[in-house]
Amino acid sequence: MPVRVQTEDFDVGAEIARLREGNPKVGAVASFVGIVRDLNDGDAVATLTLEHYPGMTEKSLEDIVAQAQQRWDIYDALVVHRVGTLQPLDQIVLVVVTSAHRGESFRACEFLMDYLKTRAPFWKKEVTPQGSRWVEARASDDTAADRWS
Amino acid sequence: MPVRVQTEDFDVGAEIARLREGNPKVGAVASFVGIVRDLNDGDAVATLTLEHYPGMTEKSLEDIVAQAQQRWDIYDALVVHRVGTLQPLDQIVLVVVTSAHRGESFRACEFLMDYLKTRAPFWKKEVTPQGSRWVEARASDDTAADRWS
Amino acid sequence: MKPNETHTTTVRILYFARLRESLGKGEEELVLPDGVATVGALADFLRQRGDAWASELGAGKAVRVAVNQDMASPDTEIKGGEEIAFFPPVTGG
Amino acid sequence: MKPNETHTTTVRILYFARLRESLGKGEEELVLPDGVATVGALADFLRQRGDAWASELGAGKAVRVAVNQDMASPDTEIKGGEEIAFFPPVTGG
Repeated sequence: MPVRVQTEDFDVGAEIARLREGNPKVGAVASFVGIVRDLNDGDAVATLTLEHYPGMTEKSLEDIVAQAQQRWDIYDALVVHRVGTLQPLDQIVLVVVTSAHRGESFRACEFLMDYLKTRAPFWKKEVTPQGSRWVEARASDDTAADRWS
Repeated sequence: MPVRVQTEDFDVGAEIARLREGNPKVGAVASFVGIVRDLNDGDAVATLTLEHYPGMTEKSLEDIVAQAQQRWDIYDALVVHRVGTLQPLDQIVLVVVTSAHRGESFRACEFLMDYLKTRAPFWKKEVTPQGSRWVEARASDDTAADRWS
Repeated sequence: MKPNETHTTTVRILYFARLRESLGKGEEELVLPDGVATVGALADFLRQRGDAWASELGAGKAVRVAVNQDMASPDTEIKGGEEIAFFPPVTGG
Repeated sequence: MKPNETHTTTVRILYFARLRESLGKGEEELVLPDGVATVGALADFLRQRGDAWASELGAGKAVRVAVNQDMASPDTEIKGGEEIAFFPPVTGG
């Protein structure tokens, strides 16, 4: 399964190793890890809670992975996204892509992150000294995703 | 030290964890792993031997990292490159970049790989069923590096 | 779900994130009122409940809708039996 | 290295990869011949050794040169005391 939504943390090294295991045609692995920062929009962040839409979230991530597979000459792709309550320094999301040459895995990895950010149903709520608030969607994320269309 | 040239293998997960350790401003980690493939230019590859220019190689890698630091708003960058004799499935090179937002670490990571490929003194020799041969430089790598100038 | 659910005029409505909190519920079953045959008409109907419903689903609020877990638009038809979700723009990753 | 090395007319020449193998040596010390004051002139001098030297450093061969570990061109001046490296286009990563 190229897609997982889970509350547990993930092991980046183990996930990369598993994705390319036994495929000697893989010459390139691009990966991305998203992490909770202690500051967002100028306010200290104590915790970040991620909500998703069970069923649709997995479906939309699988669809995004399938699009990447169609657009680039890649071998495998993995998306792991955590939900629940996290703290600064915690890992949120992992995207890994394998390919023969580096250009394809870089492109596909960034595409997966851009599409995931704007299309997969996840929502973030932050707890700050000013109380808790739902994170607003960013126009810059829409711009990033629009590059691929 | 953001740059290491070594014969030993590296642990991707541990390197990523170390690079971002204790910096709660890091929201994004982009990384790339290059791996020995069992096939190159149509021929089976039994082993790949990497030679470098001790002193100049480290210096040129440090210079490339410094350029990335100047061009993008990133926190830290790491380059680990192996030398000596490797086999298919072995890891060759690791590049990791940390930043607040994902665009910067993706850009800098790809820049580091493109520049490393065309500017850092490393040379590859392959052993194939046709005997051993020095790998030829690729025009596509020059093209990739030229994007950044 | 009942096997004949697609032939009823009942829909299952889900609310996520800010909407779930403001509306005070995460899901409900609703018998489609007469004349409600699109996502847009359903939103109009829900807005008539007033208060948070009027403001959260009102003009100027960015609300996304999915029908049977596919992104939908106000024109998307609904016949009954669907799972319909209302949520704010996504902020994952 | 001797402290006064930069005042001699000796250079240390390094050869890497295919060049090291073809030329049969990885390094040598050379007293700069009269009139050899640039990288290009040094390459001309080495080519006169004939055989592999003529072909590996000859026209049509892509050879890179570094002086004191910085990339150099045929015009780069040398005075003695430098570390000069000849190597093929790089293929790392």
